[in-house]
Amino acid sequence: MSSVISEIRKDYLYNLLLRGERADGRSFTQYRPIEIERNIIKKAEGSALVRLGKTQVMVGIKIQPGEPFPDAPNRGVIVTNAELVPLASPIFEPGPPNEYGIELARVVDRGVRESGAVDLDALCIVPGEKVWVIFIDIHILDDCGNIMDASSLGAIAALLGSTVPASRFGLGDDFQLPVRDIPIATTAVEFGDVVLFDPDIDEEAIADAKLTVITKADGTICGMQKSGPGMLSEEQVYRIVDIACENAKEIREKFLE
Amino acid sequence: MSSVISEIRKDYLYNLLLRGERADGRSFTQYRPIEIERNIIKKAEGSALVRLGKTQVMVGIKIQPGEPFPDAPNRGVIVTNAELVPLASPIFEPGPPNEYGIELARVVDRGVRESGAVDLDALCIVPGEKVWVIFIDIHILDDCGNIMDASSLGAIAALLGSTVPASRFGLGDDFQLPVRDIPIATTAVEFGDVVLFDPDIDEEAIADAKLTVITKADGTICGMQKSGPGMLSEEQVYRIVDIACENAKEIREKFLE
Amino acid sequence: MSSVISEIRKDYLYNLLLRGERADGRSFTQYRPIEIERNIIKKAEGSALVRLGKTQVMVGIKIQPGEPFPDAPNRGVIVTNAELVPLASPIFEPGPPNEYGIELARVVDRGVRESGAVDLDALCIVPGEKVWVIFIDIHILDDCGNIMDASSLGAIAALLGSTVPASRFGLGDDFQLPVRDIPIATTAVEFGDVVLFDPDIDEEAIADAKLTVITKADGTICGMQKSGPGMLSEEQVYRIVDIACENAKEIREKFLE
Amino acid sequence: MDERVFIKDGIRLDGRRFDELRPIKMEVGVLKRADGSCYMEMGDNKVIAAVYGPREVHPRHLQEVNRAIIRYRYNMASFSVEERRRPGPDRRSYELSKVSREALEPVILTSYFPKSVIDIFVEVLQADAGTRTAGINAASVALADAGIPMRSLVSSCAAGKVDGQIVLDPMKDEDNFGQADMPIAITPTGEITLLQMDGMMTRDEFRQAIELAKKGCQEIYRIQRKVLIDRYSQFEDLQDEGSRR
Amino acid sequence: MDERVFIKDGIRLDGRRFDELRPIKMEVGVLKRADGSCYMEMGDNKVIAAVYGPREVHPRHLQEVNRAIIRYRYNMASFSVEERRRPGPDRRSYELSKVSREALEPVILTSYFPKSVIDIFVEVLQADAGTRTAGINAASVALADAGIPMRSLVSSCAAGKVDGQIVLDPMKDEDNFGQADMPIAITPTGEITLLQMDGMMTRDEFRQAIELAKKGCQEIYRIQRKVLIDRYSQFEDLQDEGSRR
Amino acid sequence: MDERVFIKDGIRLDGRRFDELRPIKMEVGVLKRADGSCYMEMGDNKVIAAVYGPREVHPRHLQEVNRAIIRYRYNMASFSVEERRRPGPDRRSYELSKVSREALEPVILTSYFPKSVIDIFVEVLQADAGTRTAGINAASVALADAGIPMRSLVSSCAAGKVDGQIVLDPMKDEDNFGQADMPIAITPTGEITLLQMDGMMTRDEFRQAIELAKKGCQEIYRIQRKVLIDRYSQFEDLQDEGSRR
Repeated sequence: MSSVISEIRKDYLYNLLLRGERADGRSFTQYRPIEIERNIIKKAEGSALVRLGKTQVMVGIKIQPGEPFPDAPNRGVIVTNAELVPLASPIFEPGPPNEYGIELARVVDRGVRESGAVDLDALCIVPGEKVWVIFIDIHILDDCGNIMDASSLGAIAALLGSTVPASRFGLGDDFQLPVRDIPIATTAVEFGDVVLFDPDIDEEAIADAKLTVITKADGTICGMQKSGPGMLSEEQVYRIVDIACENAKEIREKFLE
Repeated sequence: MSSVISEIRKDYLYNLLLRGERADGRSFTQYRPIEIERNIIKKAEGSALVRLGKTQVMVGIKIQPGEPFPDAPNRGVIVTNAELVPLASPIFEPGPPNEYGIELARVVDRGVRESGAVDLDALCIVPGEKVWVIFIDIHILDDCGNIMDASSLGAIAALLGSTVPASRFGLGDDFQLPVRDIPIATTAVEFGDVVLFDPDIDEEAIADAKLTVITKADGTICGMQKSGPGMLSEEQVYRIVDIACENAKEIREKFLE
Repeated sequence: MSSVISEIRKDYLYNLLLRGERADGRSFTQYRPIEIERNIIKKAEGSALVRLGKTQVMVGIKIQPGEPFPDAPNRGVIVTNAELVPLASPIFEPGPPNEYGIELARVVDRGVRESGAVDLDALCIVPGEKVWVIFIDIHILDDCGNIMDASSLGAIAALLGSTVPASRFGLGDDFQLPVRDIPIATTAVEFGDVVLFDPDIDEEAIADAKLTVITKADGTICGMQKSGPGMLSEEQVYRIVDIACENAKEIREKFLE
Repeated sequence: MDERVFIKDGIRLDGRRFDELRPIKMEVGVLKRADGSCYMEMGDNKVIAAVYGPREVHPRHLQEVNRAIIRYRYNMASFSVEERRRPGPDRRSYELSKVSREALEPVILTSYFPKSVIDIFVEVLQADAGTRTAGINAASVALADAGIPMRSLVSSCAAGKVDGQIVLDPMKDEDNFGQADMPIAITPTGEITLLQMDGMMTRDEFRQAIELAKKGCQEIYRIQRKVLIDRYSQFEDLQDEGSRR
Repeated sequence: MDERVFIKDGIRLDGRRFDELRPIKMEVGVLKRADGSCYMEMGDNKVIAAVYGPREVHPRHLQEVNRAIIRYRYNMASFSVEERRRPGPDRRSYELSKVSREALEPVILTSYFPKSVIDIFVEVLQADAGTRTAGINAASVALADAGIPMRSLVSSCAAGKVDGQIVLDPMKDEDNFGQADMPIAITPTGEITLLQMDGMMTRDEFRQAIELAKKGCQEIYRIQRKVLIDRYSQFEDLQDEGSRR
Repeated sequence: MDERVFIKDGIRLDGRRFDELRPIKMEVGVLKRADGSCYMEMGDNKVIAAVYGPREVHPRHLQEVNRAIIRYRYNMASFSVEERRRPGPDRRSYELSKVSREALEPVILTSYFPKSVIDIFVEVLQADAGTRTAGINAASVALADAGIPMRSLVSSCAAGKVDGQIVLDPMKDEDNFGQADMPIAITPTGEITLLQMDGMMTRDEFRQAIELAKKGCQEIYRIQRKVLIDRYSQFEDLQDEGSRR
């Protein structure tokens, strides 16, 4: 988008917001339509294609035996990686993950990890030596805004349908990956006094600060991340957290239970 | 070469070709003079310096114990690498191999591998654990055209003279590397209706499409690679393949048997 | 520093030198004030902050079990690394060590290694399998000239106060790292007929050739490195070596014994 | 090396005859951000291609004064294969990117866009032998979808040799345990823009393989054409609708 | 998971109450080459921050026409932690560099310096939970020391949850074995520029944590202000001395 | 550490006396693409040097307005040593590239070619102690072959200490098991442009080593000169022939 168009677009969006409207007619707290297709990648132990409006994210889960961390010798390991492949956006570049991809992967990872979503204690093969390693690979396909929530949703959706391929490694029967909680990330951006949930790509472009809140099924907060070169007032933060919990509950019930 | 000179040179070569001639007087299917010096690097288990006209390529073979691939636990391993070192051409740059170096190494590797040139079954030390690993390292010294054929020739010439250094690793007596076939790569470029074998650097510069054909001693084709941003007609491909087999036979008999 | 200022500064320094003076009033062989603070990093097995005039270098020592080199199966291992972090100078850039950082680390390393300063024979845990690995990490904090001598001094000062953390790894009682010699590096630059010791950043900028001489406690030379795009006469070299031995003796006695 | 039988009574493991392609599914315009895009399934291969450009080249010294440069990035998702692969390009993907680019470059009218770049990105979401050819097919359609002027489409598939027989479009097991694999790409007029072979073939077998692969490419070409026409006419319809308002 | 008790009779392992910061030491202008610098100790954390700029941007295409770009590099020395870490950035330090930059960017008047860059480098010499917040505090002062025009300082510290209680400024053991960690950064007027959380907190606990962390930040702000005033008046004195001559 | 005897009755393992160089072979102009080139054998060392330039600098910001920059890349082939080395530069080759460049830079008239670069590439095909000195010798001749204006040639060799004795041009075993190694490079007028030492030497031994290495360099200088004169006169002859036609 040239900068002239982008300035005009920005003014237009701002004016809409002043009138309490969003370009696509959503309310300020409303999400775009969500679609989740699960287990479409046969080669993966689990997978989910998430469509959040026009945004598309594919998450694949691979599960393989590996070494535990020294400080948790009897627990499975989670490794989360995000590829902002250049197919997904004119501004993504080939090469190893940059700070945006790294932040995305780490926030998704924290949501899964801190919520205790995966029962890692059930993933020990030989104590201190061999455990199941779960690779969560996030592949952004089309970045039309809010890839954070789409990725996070894809990760838990893919985990929920994952099978531990024990028989392939001669380690007994395959079994379903034990998932105990469903963390949901919800993200909002601020404009002056307004906070908008599930920003699309244009809304992201004009916002300065973003806040992602991850909540567990019981409403507990298990992760937060402010990003972007702006600031948030305490009130904005509290408001976002409150609505985030509601949104998360709705998404969880509608799509994952 | 400045682009002006290069345009003039290009026109000159084209006009020659229209008259059925090449700048150095060769026939269209004829190779430049070939010289092979073998085992000149004492530190290597095998080596060959190939001169193809002014093109110079050094290939060194190192053989060391290492791990087999999981899907071939009782077979030796071949690792092929090509260094287009900046010494060899004004357009080669320092750094890890780029796509040209990688393609070169992989095509040479396929020729050796698919022809079954090396008896990998004879290179097992401890089944599933330790096998002989053969490193084929291609070092381009002077790129005056057709480094593909020169490299391929250097690889098999070096392998033919290689010794497995078993005694150095306390693994019995040294023995000659068992080589069972002699794959030969021959490369042609196209100009309109004409195909030219063993292109020199100027001919390469003006050609759009190149085809490398690798043949075994019995005339079977064991590898092919079209490269360059051009196209070839089916007839051109068949013609190149037919002549390639002849050329390969001649080179094999003259230099390697 | 803009190049105009730098030219003026250069002329000024030259004129001073012609009159036998240095900008800060030192004699040609004199060092800037030296301060050494030891063991200020509790997380490290040894550490030293060296101030050489305004130059500041932190050296940290970490000691961990690891594998010996195959050709010295019963000896400890030294690994030296230098980070020219961009905090320390406007011309240092983020990224892996460049040739300046590598040279610095390797010269410091050679001084420690060739002088036999650390009794590596006393650092074997399981012969051929496990030995103590000593990491000497040099962190340049403020480059106001002659980081070579400051780093070398920091390395030996930190080693002298290091403890081998055997108990942390269940390998018996902690013990002091056995240090048997105190190598000292002294560096001079040349200007025409003059040689200046311990050059500050401005003097370094105008000098073409630099010579670092490392001497042991008994006056033996255990390392030398000429650097910079200039040359030295035989006489200059001999003069530098002679004074270097004196300077090293003085520094050793004053700060490390 | 392997005792398995891959063709029995003229029928292959997955029920195909020697000259049959695996089922194909193509969808064009599947991505919003990209200038052109195409999703393709060839048997169990799932690939997606996006085209961006013509656009400015960075860094500048890569610019060509009289034409657009083409970049092609073939990339496999970590989860696309049985054993998870490390993200990022390996030597194989560098080679495939190069030959795939060279398979499409001859049909792109690069001289229309001096100093610019046309970027082609292919992501392999699931792999089962034939990803490079699927990628080229999808990329060719994505280029058309992006409105890049081309002499023609390019269609691509492989022929292989299994149990001593030349077969069309080998799947994973046939590729792993077969005697040869030969991917090609051709234009509708039969010009060859990709040709690779590894394994062992006599000259006669090679000619058979070329003929068979050509046949496969022609079939793919019909599908590529159809999805583009369908999409194009859909726009036509929309336009008609628009004009009716 | 852990049987250890971290708070006994309202007193934490290191003798602090729940709302106490660890001892703080700050020194400004500690480096000669940098345009601004600050050394900070927060408990056992030892960090040093340097600021260079505004200066020219290389490579050029990173330039912004109407403002300075900010770069922030958080880096841990190899010897700063119990187990030696490999030199160079890891994924954690990339993330911390990003959020730290975004914690300071809102207060820097970047529009004063179009096409230039302001570089902030933070070196962690010793780490004991809280290095990112210490780094932001030191960087904020180093920016002021470098004369970079700012709306205000930024002050940063964490609140955590240990033994079910919200505590200020957790040290290493509390962070490792606690139930949550929440670093924030705020301006003197209470605008939040950094906010991260991992672990588990109810909404009420979260509000408590914010309040507690704000209190900590205010205390740190007083210290930041003091060291800058001390340094400033020192210059004033020098200037007075100078003018007396 | 080692019981082996390296010098017996004044004769070294390979039959040399303490002040003898290993056999030397030099050939100039061995590469067609390079602007200048030289192949050199010093005992079992086999190196080849190429010079390209003066030519344009990429990227531009490396340009110097008033002189050519010099780049020097010392590289060992994977097969040049007993145990295969991984391709690409390691820390040792970065250091050797730097000191080798600095050994040649003082004699090159860089001010003749502002904004340009002179590239020197040295490939070690076989290594046996002394590759850096062989590389400098070959590079010096390759620079002359490329017509780069120089104040003089540079000649390089090492002295070492073996069995307590200072010897010229140590070979691999003497280097591995000896007590010191000291490579130098000098101009014909005796200016030292490279000087490194590791091991242990008294000040007296150091002076002996310098004297011995200088003698070696002078011998090498005569050979360098001879191969250049031979090549030059060969061109003269060709020119004569040409003019006779």
